[in-house]
Amino acid sequence: MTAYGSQSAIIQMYRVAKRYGAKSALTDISLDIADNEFLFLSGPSGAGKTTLLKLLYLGETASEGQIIVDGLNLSRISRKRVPFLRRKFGIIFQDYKLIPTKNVYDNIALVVEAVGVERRSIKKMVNSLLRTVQMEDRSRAFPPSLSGGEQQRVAVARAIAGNPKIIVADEPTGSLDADSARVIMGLLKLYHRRGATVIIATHDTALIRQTGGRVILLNDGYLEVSTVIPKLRP
Amino acid sequence: MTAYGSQSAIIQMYRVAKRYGAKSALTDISLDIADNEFLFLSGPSGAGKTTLLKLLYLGETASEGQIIVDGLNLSRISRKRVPFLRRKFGIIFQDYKLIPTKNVYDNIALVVEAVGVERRSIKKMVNSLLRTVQMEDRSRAFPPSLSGGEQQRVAVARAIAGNPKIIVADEPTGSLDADSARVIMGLLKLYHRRGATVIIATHDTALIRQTGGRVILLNDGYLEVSTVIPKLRP
Amino acid sequence: MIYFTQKVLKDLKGNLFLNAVTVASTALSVLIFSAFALFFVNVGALANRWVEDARIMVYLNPDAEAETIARLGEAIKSIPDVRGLEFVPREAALQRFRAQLGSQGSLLDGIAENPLPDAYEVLVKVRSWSWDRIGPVAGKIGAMDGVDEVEYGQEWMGRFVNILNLLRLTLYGMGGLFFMGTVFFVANTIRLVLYSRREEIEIMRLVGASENFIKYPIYAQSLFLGMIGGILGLGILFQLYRLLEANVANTMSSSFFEIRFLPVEIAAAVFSGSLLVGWLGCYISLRKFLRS
Amino acid sequence: MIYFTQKVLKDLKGNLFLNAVTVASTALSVLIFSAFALFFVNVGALANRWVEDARIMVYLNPDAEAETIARLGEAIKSIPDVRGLEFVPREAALQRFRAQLGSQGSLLDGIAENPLPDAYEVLVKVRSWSWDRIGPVAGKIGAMDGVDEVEYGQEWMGRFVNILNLLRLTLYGMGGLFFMGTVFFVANTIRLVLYSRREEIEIMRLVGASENFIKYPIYAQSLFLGMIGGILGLGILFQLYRLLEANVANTMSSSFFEIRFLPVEIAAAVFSGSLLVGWLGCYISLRKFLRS
Ligand SMILES: Nc1ncnc2c1ncn2[C@@H]1O[C@H](COP(=O)(O)OP(=O)(O)OP(=O)(O)O)[C@@H](O)[C@H]1O
Ligand SMILES: Nc1ncnc2c1ncn2[C@@H]1O[C@H](COP(=O)(O)OP(=O)(O)OP(=O)(O)O)[C@@H](O)[C@H]1O
Ligand SMILES: [Mg+2]
Ligand SMILES: [Mg+2]
Repeated sequence: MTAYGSQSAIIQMYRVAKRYGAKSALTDISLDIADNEFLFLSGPSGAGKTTLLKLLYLGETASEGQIIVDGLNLSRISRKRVPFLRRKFGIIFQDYKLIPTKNVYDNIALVVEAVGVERRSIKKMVNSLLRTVQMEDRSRAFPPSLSGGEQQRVAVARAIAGNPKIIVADEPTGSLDADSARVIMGLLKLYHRRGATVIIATHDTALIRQTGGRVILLNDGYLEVSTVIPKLRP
Repeated sequence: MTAYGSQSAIIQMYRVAKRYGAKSALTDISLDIADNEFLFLSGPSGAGKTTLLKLLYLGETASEGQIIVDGLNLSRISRKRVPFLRRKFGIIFQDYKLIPTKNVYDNIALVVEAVGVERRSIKKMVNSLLRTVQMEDRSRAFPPSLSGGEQQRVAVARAIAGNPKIIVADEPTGSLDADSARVIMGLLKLYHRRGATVIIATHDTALIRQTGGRVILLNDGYLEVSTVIPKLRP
Repeated sequence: MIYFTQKVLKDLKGNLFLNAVTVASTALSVLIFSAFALFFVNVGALANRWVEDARIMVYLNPDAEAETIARLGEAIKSIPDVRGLEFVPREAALQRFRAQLGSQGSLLDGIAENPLPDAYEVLVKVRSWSWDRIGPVAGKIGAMDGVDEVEYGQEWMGRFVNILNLLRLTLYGMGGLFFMGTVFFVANTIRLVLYSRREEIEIMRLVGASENFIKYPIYAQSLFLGMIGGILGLGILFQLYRLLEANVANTMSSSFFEIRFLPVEIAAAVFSGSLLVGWLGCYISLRKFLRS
Repeated sequence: MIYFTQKVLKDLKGNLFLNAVTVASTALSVLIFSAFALFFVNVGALANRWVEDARIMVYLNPDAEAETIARLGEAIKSIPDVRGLEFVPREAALQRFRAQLGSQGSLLDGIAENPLPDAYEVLVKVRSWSWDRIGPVAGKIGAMDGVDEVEYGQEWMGRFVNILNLLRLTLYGMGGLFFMGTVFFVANTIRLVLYSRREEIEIMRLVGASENFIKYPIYAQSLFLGMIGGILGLGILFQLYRLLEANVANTMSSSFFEIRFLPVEIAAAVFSGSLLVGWLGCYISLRKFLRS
């Protein structure tokens, strides 16, 4: 258990392990994440960052240990309730996971609709989201015709569309130039101020220094360090 | 025409433009790339970096202008000769483009086989390539089960497998931590020393400073700057 | 509702090639299956028309009295499977026989006395698939008072009916095969459509869409495809039928053999079948998909 | 070669679901098509056995001399379509007639003098689809010296043959449909397999693989799938046939109607067809694919 105390923790992991066949992706991870925390997950390629995030929204199930997310015990949750769990999250996937056969607008509208927003307000909402990530002029384009950075920005817009309690961002600025990256980080900060818990997986130490926050360092599946890095004065 | 003189140029672009429908991705690009040059292509998200690279290996055809690659005029090349052109290139795609239904080993062996390497030496060659990118222990894994950085490393191994004349790398370290990135850049440097022309599209200015070289800066489809940046002393 | 239809149409447009294949598969399956049904209906009708002509000749004892004969008539009429009978006096029988002999009718000119007995001609409620029933009826009549002999073309009719039944057996078997084939093909094509959408479905699930939110549009799409396929298949069959009919009318001299289109109930059943198949294909595939 | 086979098998394993669907589709198509062929072959054989029994009765002039009769016999024999003839003296004819009348044979007891003429019974080379040929032959014979009358059951045989021909027409039509259906389904399934591999194909092209390097394994795979499908389909049909045969042997009293399996040539044709369809499906789809 960390110093954060479990009463205010929105996510609690206790002795969690994840194995893929013989391959151990995560080993003995115990970690509390406080409500409204701004957390970085760092570590070299293949350390287990993406795997850890997947466990939280049941993209994968843990091989061992307990995970509790916003009061839901993930090892006990029924199949029917999984969508309910996932709607607590806004996820920016490392490979974006945009639907290639639907245009940018529909990719986002789908999430907005799925979380149950009234049909009348969908259009306004989607357009405002696209404006936020500076993609409103590409709203009719299909994902395969977007540049890497453009896809990533659409993925960000989709993640925040449902106004989620927890934002999970896997390498959210990997394909972005410094300016666009700053816009995205500003956006995540904004949602953080509005009350969301934000978890960012990245190997980009410059990015971490730019905003500061607690950093969890993974290495080869082990939790190596949990430390707070201050914001770098520019 | 640039200062490099066309007699030693392996790639010449003259007044090239690329439009997707109404959208202009590249406008009036004239550029010579010398044989055995180490060149960076930089610019913000959506500037046209990937598009410019695609034009070189006929991933797209230019809407306007002339492109000559190693003596081949791309607007005149017959369909039959396109594979011949492409085998001059080793390409690291921004989205990796690994075959999801084939394992890591086969993904690379396929290229090695396609360029006509003798069947007996394939196995040794592929394994040595995987060792180079530190992926030999994952050779039986399928791409969807690899981490982002691992996929990128496989993509790098595949790109250099055919021992290409020109290496085109689109954001080759975007998903990699600093250490892995250094390994990959070292690899590209190595092939450069061995005689290959290397073109790297990236928005990561730190990466450029780390090795130094000529930088072409694109912005909104225009070629804005062509300048040489020296290697940063660490 | 309008909104929903729009969504379905949008989905269809998004994957035009696969959807076209699904519709074409369904249409072709429906076409083949209903062509088969059409063939079957017509052959069946033809066979029944022939078999309905079957009758039992009941030759009476030459020394039976009028009263016995009348009583016998009543008794025959009361047998459940009998649908009619007619008394044929011996003179009429000779007349008929002469007519049947045709050009060789002159043979009978030399006959001194009419050797034929009086008879009853009995019509039996029998269809091609229940030909076996005629035997017991004939047996019952044969055992009655005043009956000399019973005849109903056992041999040639029996043989004909046997062949018809074998034909029917084969046709049933093939019909079963076709039906299975249809279901299999259509279900699989829909499965392939889903297979091509699995990325999309997976993503929808990851972003928290409920199972129903994912399923309903897919069901709607499948049913829609099934519907279009069914309409197309039946439509094409109808056109083919009209073509064939026109041809037959030209080449066949006798109007005795007229062909008919599928009765409404069967056409409706085939159509519902195509919807059902669309639904079923979707159901099976979705179960497989959503489980994983 | 071994290396190549290994590669094909690996490809197959990589996409097990789609390949299983392709094999199943092909097998089912082959099954349906060959079941149809089997049915057709047997009905055709049956029809021919019936029609082959057809004969022309040539009644001779009562006052024709022995020499005329003999000459007539030679003349008839020399007609191309005649495959045999037999002289039936009037006494034999009466005998036959009595036998045909059966229980009513007693009718003929009262006859003073045999009114039947001498006759020739002529067998004609005719099959169910060439029934029309019998008319001209009969006409030719009718016009010969010493012939009184010619008879060949024009009416009922004609009607029977007409129906058979309609049946055949329908069956041809349906056969055509099935064949189209088979090609369509199999080609499309292969197309869907390619469709599911389009990403792989696209990547291979981008890394500089030549068209042939991409194509050959796909052709090999398609042919292999077609082969397995063909073998499976014919195998299942054979099992079904054996089942049916056993059943028929049990229930049908007369051995007159025996069913046969597909002749080797047709089975071979069906099998080659399944290979061809695999190849064709591949060819069409690849053309579409590689062009883009
Ligand atoms: N489905 C899977 N099957 C097998 N192994 C897997 C699977 N998913 C991940 N792994 C392995 O688990 C390890 C951790 O992967 P993970 O994706 O969590 O790394 P990461 O920290 O996100 O790396 P990166 O920075 O490169 O994205 C890697 O070695 C990866 O190959
Ligand atoms: N197939 C296409 N159809 C339509 N527009 C396209 C297509 N491909 C690229 N574009 C557009 O062209 C512009 C340039 O794209 P490109 O991929 O070259 O950008 P980039 O410099 O590689 O950006 P990034 O750093 O984000 O990868 C973008 O606005 C993109 O949306
Ligand atoms: Mg990762
Ligand atoms: Mg790019």
